[in-house]
Amino acid sequence: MSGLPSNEVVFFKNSEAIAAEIPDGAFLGLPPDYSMPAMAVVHALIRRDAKHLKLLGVPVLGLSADLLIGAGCVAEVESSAVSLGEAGLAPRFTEAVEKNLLKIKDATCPAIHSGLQATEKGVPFMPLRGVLGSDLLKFRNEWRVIDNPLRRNDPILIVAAIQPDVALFHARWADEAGNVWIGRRKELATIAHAARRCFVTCEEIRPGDMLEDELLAPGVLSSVYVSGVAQARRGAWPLSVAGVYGIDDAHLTLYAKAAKTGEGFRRYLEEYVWNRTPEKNSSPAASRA
Amino acid sequence: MSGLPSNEVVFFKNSEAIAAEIPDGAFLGLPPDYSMPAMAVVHALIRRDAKHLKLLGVPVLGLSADLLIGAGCVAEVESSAVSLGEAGLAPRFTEAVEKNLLKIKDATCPAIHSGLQATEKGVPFMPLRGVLGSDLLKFRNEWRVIDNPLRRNDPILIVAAIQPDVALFHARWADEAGNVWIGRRKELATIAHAARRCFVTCEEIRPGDMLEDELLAPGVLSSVYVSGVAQARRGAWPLSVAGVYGIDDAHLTLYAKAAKTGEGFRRYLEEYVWNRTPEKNSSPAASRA
Amino acid sequence: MEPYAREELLACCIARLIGDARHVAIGAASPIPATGVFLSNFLHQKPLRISLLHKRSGNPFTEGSRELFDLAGQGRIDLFFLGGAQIDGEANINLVQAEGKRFPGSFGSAFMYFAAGRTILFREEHSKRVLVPRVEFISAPGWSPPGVERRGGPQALLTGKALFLWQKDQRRFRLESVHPGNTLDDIVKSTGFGFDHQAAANTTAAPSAGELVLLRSLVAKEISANYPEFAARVWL
Amino acid sequence: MEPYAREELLACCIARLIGDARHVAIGAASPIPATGVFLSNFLHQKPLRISLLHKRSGNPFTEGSRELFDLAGQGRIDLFFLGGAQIDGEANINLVQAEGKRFPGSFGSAFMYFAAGRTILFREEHSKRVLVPRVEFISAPGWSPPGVERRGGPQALLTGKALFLWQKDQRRFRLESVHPGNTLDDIVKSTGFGFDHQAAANTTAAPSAGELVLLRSLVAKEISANYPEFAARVWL
Repeated sequence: MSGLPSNEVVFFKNSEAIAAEIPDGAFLGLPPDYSMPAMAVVHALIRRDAKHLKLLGVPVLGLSADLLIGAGCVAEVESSAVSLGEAGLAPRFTEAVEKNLLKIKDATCPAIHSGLQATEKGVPFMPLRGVLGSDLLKFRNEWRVIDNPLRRNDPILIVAAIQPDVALFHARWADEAGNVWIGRRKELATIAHAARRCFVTCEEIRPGDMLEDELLAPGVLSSVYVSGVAQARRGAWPLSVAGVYGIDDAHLTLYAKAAKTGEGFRRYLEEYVWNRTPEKNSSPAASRA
Repeated sequence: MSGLPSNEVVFFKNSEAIAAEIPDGAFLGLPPDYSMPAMAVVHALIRRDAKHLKLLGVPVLGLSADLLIGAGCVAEVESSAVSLGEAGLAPRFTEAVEKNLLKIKDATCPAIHSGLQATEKGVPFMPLRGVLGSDLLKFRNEWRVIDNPLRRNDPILIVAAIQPDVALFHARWADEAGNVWIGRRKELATIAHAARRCFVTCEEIRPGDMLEDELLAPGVLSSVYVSGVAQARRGAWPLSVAGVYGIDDAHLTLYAKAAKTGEGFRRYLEEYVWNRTPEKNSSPAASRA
Repeated sequence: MEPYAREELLACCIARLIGDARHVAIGAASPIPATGVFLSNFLHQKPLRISLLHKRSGNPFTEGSRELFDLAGQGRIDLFFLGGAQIDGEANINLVQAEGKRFPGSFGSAFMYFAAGRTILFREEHSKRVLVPRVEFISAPGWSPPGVERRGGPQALLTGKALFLWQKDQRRFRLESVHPGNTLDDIVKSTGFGFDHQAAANTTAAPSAGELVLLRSLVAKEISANYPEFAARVWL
Repeated sequence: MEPYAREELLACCIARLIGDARHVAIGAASPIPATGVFLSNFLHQKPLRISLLHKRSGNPFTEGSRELFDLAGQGRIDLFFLGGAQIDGEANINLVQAEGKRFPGSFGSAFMYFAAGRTILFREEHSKRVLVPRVEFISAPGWSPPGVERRGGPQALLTGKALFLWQKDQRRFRLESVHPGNTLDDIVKSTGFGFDHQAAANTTAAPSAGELVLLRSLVAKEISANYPEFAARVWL
């Protein structure tokens, strides 16, 4: 891995400042809707009119991707799926793919995990069982089927290492030392380990160093992987932060309906993204932790 | 992976009952001295005169292995190192190897982690950078150097998956649901994921289900991987349980001195293993958490 | 006989397919499979381990979203569920694109269909649009040639109209039963692939009174915590 | 000049070798390297990140013992320390066996020597028994042929008598300085491999008054928390 920046954590003022750190064209690793996307930064990226982003879903994407795609920020998506879960298809993603406005690299969940774990370990590839006979293979030149070197006549898939330019997510806590508490959402650690830079928003910045606390430490992503942090209260809204607030199902349903048309999506952006600061943006959500 | 037993956790009465579950000849995955070996079970294995064990150090071994080797319980050791850390060489291990009484498969730490992670993912091997040119390769027929399938003229090591029969370690807490809190000692999870069966001693059995607690869950090994649990207060003594009691440095020094000779080792066993129950065994240790 | 919802019938079908599985995992957005699995759990003496990927509280996973796949790779998942925008007579599934329409994507299917002990295919819509002669895109193949390592594969295909069982050696579905209100002829006409069947089709057994009581009490409670919209639609 | 302990001199040598490293990791049982690294940290304006594998309280690792190796694989470890039961003139190290004696084993050396940005070799004993023409067992090689991916390698070899710098292109050590109380002739006689040197050897600079103050206050405090026996021996 080359060009890793200094491992000192920068504390940013807000989500806008983090969005400004993510350049156009960045390969951006994002968690699924159930694993704390940094929605406030997603909104800020739309407000700063980010362009040509390449999104990596770890391993799937939802609202965060649909918003960025609908707002014209995205050139390419690599993911195992893009959907709004119980709220149905991701309408802006679906339309963009059907109209050929978006390059999509279809993957399957464990291939993305393994590709990131390869970068995490500094190896160029990882083997993966299954997948043989799937048409996914036809579109992935960076994958290979080889003969298992330890047992002949045993074809096995080799997936290439994946290195995002930027990992971006939300968390419950960061601390003054720059550590981030991700709890049981360990895919966030995998993205951070593999990415060149990692930006995090959090509900709250705690005093002290969580690594000193044996009860918190197991859920901590060490500051060694963290490039920058900003506080964003309710920064995952309308998605959830386990133990703090639940998913805003009603809002997701509202979005799914609004975004069915380009016009409805533009009205949604107007109301929930353009005319609101991150702080205001999160205020209407009902808490249901 | 075949022959995985039922995923219901059995609660055993004590460390002796767990030692009885570990058959002679078992391939036994053990953590290093700094990561909570189940010392009470190690003592019980010696008392039950276990034979022909194959120890796997994840990734190194210390006091637990030296005791088992000195007591004649061990046929083979696969590890990246066996030592007592600041207290010096592991005397029973050293003598057994020098006298050719023990088969040793020398490894290097990340090769063991990767081998276990291969089993964790259900793949037959993992690639690993480095190692090329090390004499370790000469003695490992189950490793191969291949050409990186994604970039020619790039030799890379392939290490074979490792599957222990039994994972054995100590932990601070288990709960009534059979979950185990391992805190930041994630190598314990890796051994448990890869092993056919997993036995755990713990300081305390908590009511309820730690998976329901978002603050504890990140350090929890789910009961799906746990075959059996027994309470053993101070069950890691003379080693440490972070946040509960510290390492008993004085005892380690005492051991290192005593075990320099076979006679001294026998006297040590007499005093600290044979004539004590697990409960009594841990009582003399001074706490220094 | 008491009236029942279509979802309740389908959940009962699933509960009856679970057999001796010890550990069932349920992926994204699968309220009917989840309902069937919880019903099975309340019906049987030996408790099932149920790992609901998106369980909102007390989620069983502590290693993040990769743990489900690692568990399956270890051979610890006996039963899994998959759907499909299209499913064909060789049990191939397509979650990507069909007739110019884009669907969410393959999720973990390309791995889980191999690694789980067995997989129940579930799709409510039973039409020639969904059950096709040949899927347009194979997200995950229904079978693999000799020499390809594969632990599991399809057990059954459950739709809103019928239940098919997979015949591994013949690589072909066999119609097991037709849900009440449908006929064999309906099934033949609305299925795009050929399948084996008896001369006269069995009718899928309706939910028993006991099954309905459990569905509407214990099961509904579990489901509403994780699939609130579904639970509200079926049981409110 | 104030008297100082041999360990203090060696720690000062290490502190001076750290240069622009941003992240130093220290493995098992390495109190002198740890002392040097903490000293460097207190001396320089830009704080070093110091990852002490066995830090007893506030350990920086939350992913268990594999995290150090993953960090190195990612290129996030600029500097690491290794020792050797034997070290030879090509910077190969042997941690396994020598002259019929068994040593603990290779630890992570076979990986870390490649993956860390650079490695300082440290061994207090300076004798022909330790510094040999050719190690009996290569735990980790000092250099790799072209085509073998390797991020880093040896920077220096520090012993109780002298400091050597590694010359990558020549694959050979060069004597940098001889510790006070030793002569070039001593070094030649007690080194089993050939090395380059100037006609007259430099003497290793003794610890400065400032270095000693820091060592005996701030550094001693850090070290005693993790290497209590060492700290007691040197500073009590």
